[in-house]
Amino acid sequence: MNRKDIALALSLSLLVLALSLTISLEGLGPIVPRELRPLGASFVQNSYNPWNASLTSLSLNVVTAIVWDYRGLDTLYETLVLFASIAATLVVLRGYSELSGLGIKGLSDVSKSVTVVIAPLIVVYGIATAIHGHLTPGGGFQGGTIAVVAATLIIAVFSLEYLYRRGVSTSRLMLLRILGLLAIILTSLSLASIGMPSNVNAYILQNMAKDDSALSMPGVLFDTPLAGSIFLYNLFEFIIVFSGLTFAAMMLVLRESELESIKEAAEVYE
Amino acid sequence: MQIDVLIIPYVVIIYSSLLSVFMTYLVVRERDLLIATILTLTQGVFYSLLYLLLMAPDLVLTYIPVSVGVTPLLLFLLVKKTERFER
Amino acid sequence: MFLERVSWRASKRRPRYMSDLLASLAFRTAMIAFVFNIAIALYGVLSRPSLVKKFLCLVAFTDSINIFAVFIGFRYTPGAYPSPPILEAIPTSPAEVETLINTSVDPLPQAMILTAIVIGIACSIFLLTLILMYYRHYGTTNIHEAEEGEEPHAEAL
Amino acid sequence: MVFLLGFLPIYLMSSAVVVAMLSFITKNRAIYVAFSAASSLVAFIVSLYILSLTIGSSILVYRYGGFPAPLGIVYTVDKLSGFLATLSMFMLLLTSIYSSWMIRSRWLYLYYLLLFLMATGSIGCLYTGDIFNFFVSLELLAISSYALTAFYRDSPRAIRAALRYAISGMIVTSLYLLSTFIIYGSFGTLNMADIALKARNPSIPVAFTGTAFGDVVISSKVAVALITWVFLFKSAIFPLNFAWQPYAYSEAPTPVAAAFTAISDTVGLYGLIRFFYTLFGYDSIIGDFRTSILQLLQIIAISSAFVGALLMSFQRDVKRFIAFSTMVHLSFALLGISLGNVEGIASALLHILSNTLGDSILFYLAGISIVSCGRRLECLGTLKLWRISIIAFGGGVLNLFGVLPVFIGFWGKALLVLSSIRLGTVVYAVLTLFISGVTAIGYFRVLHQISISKANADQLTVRDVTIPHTLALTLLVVTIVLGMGFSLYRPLMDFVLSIGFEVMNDYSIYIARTLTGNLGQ
Repeated sequence: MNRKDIALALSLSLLVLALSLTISLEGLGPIVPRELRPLGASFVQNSYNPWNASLTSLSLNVVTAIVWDYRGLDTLYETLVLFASIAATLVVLRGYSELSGLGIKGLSDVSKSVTVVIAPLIVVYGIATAIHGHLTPGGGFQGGTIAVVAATLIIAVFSLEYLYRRGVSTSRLMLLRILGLLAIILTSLSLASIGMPSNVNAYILQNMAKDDSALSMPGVLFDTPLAGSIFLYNLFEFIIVFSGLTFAAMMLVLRESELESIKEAAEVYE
Repeated sequence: MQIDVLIIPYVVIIYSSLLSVFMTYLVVRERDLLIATILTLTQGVFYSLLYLLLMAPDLVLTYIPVSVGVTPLLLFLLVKKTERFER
Repeated sequence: MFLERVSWRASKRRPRYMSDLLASLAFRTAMIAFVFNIAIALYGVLSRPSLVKKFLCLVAFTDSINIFAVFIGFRYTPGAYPSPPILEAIPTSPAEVETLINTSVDPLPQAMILTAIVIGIACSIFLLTLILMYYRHYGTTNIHEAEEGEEPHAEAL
Repeated sequence: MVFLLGFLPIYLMSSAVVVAMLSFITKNRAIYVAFSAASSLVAFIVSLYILSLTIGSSILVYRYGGFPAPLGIVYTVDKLSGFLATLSMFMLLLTSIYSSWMIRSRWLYLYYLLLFLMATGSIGCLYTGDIFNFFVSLELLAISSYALTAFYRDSPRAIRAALRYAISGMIVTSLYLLSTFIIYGSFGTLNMADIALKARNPSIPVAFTGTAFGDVVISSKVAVALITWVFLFKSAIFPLNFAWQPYAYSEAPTPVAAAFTAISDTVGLYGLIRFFYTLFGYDSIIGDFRTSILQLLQIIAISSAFVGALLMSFQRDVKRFIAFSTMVHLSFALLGISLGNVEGIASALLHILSNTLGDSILFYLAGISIVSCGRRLECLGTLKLWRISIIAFGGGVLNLFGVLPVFIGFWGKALLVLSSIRLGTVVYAVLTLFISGVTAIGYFRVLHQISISKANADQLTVRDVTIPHTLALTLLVVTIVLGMGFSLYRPLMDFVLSIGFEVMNDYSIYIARTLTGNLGQ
């Protein structure tokens, strides 16, 4: 117990005290809230509400509606944070080279054959979770992370070598990632750019028609609610998350001899 | 006898939240980083259970792949590439 | 004492269920437990010398904050367990939306936590690569050892 | 043309994506440079236009997705955020031009990509009217700053600086997230204007969010305390800046270090102003608590400025020297904010402005000596080879020192002294002048160092220095023009004071415009 530890303990107990007081004095609402907060209730009410068309997003899953419609800008930024972290990973590990023929075989044949069966199933389940995000629990990010599990499984069981031979290289994943992000940005701008030349009012990230703008994304496809742009966003987000996280996994799996190559790419410090 | 069924989730919530405090304590104390990673993974399972009981299926779907799949795997790789014991 | 007060107040208004009392207990225990969780994890980040350990504690820290927030959005519905904020029937009717408002939990904290989890994994990935690079430079992930071996005003050139 | 308001962040992020796309098509540096410079020029013009709009019609609101305020996310821009965003975009423009000269890396596209993402985060923080959106933007800003700090990853110290910055930054942003959740728990809303309204009158019903949900007083206190801590970290004030600031400033690439002040540190001060004046103002329910926190902040600011001034005097590294100089100026800005009158806020803005301009001059010229010799102070002797360098460097130092009324730096200090005298706390005025005197040791030590150290022209790696010289001279001219303008042309001073007045008094217009939308325009 040196002086630093005591100071730390004191400040942390202050934090605990403050937060506990906040909770027990009902600062975060009554301790057993029986009602929803009015804002939460507004979201639940408006999320699927064709009877009040100017505020709805035609999504049965309220969380997805909030994520991609009511608070779509947050999610756009969140996607960019993921993009920035991939770029940051590339900054730290730039200059690596993907070497094949390092002779790492992966696990036994039994686990390989099991993986061959399982991996496509996981990917399909991920895609289904993503594109049904507005109907059932799920969404682009959920689907993407589920699918990444398949990719990491393949890396673990078959080794990185297998992915390279299948043509999955980091630069291709990066390209896929950038294209997905571009598609999301274009989708968010689509209604606004359609409206602008004809001088019709439309908003960035707009999904359904509003009181002061008549443009709308397609709401229903063959009797199934499509929730307009939410479907598209989920699809693109799936691509982004899958490619981005697989990229990150591949970067961290890089073998020692591959990592050595980043030393050769050293630059002058200025 | 509706009531008896309804108390079960609350009991599990109390149990898992108290256990998660203990887990965090263990993670802080554990010197073997590999075991600490496994403890974090276990904690992730409890958290997913809590998300499920707190009626957040979207978060369960996100949290299980992230905390039980991707993060521990990357951490195992990192520990394998660096060092295993905290000194 | 708090417990008695709340359950007494609840019993005056509505028919009393056993789960009512237990829900109140669960809420208090869990929320205070997560406050402690936040503090312990923060202590771990600030005091442990190993970077991997710091990372693990950081993950525990952000996760505890997230769970804490789900509790903020949770509610107690007498006589039934709350439902997730998802409409189940297609095509749906105004009556079903009304039922959902009466039974579902708050969707907004969940949406915010979803965003926070994604941001958390993004930061984790970057932090892991940084730790890897740190190890490649210093040969250790222990910050005390790494800083001992370095002269204070070394020229970076 | 409120549309531009919502379009600017989307534009910046598409620029980042296009830079990444370009990397697959070409490896030609000139194309990246030309694209980034042109793109950031457009962003600067747009932000300037938005600033001019705010002068005309006070507060602009853009509703993303067309949802009304508490339900969806809105961007709310008043003169304060318009001004700071223009400054941020100006620095983005300068940085992307200067980087073309400074950064010789083969991975220039990664650099520009992260720079644009950082600017996107900064714009998001400054324009947004929603506290959770603020968190997301802050996180984008933060992660791209960490990455840019680690850009020279071959230097162990850069990696260490980035790790320090990243770990402490992640703790801090998580605490911000925690306080966001606390605010949502008690107020039941995330919109800044809505919170501002309910912080004054918790029982007032608002469309979609109703009245406040829990006990507002205690949770506001906890949330404000946490948030103050977060913003003090972000704006690099004394006890917290040692977590990252000197390390990040000295290890990041020089143009990025120059950009940190305007793009990243400013956000912390902006957040403080927003939370302590618009959201939880003097007439809010936690008025007493706020007053005591502001008094605490005054003491912190003075001690931080003093420590910075002392540390500045014995640095041997140019970049660290400038880092501590920034710390002194941002502490003065914090003092201005915490004094709590119109002049104080105006002086904070002028400190941010003059520090951005002066820092950039110093960093841009120090870049020449860093390239040709190194980061030691003696290396600044290289600047003696060009007369322009010496003039501009001296001008930059004098601007930061801030005693000549020719430079903008003077007016920040003058307003700060005026503000503390008007408040009746003459002791702060005296302390400000005293600390300025202490900084003189540091500044004149550097000038002295330049005059005694030798310039060896033979060591010079030949590089065309037109770009740093042009930029430094332009900045010097800007500081002088602004400084003279403040002396001679009254409306400029009135404009800055009007920002202070708006922040202090016009929160009701902010609330009304945000919650009713921008229907009048």
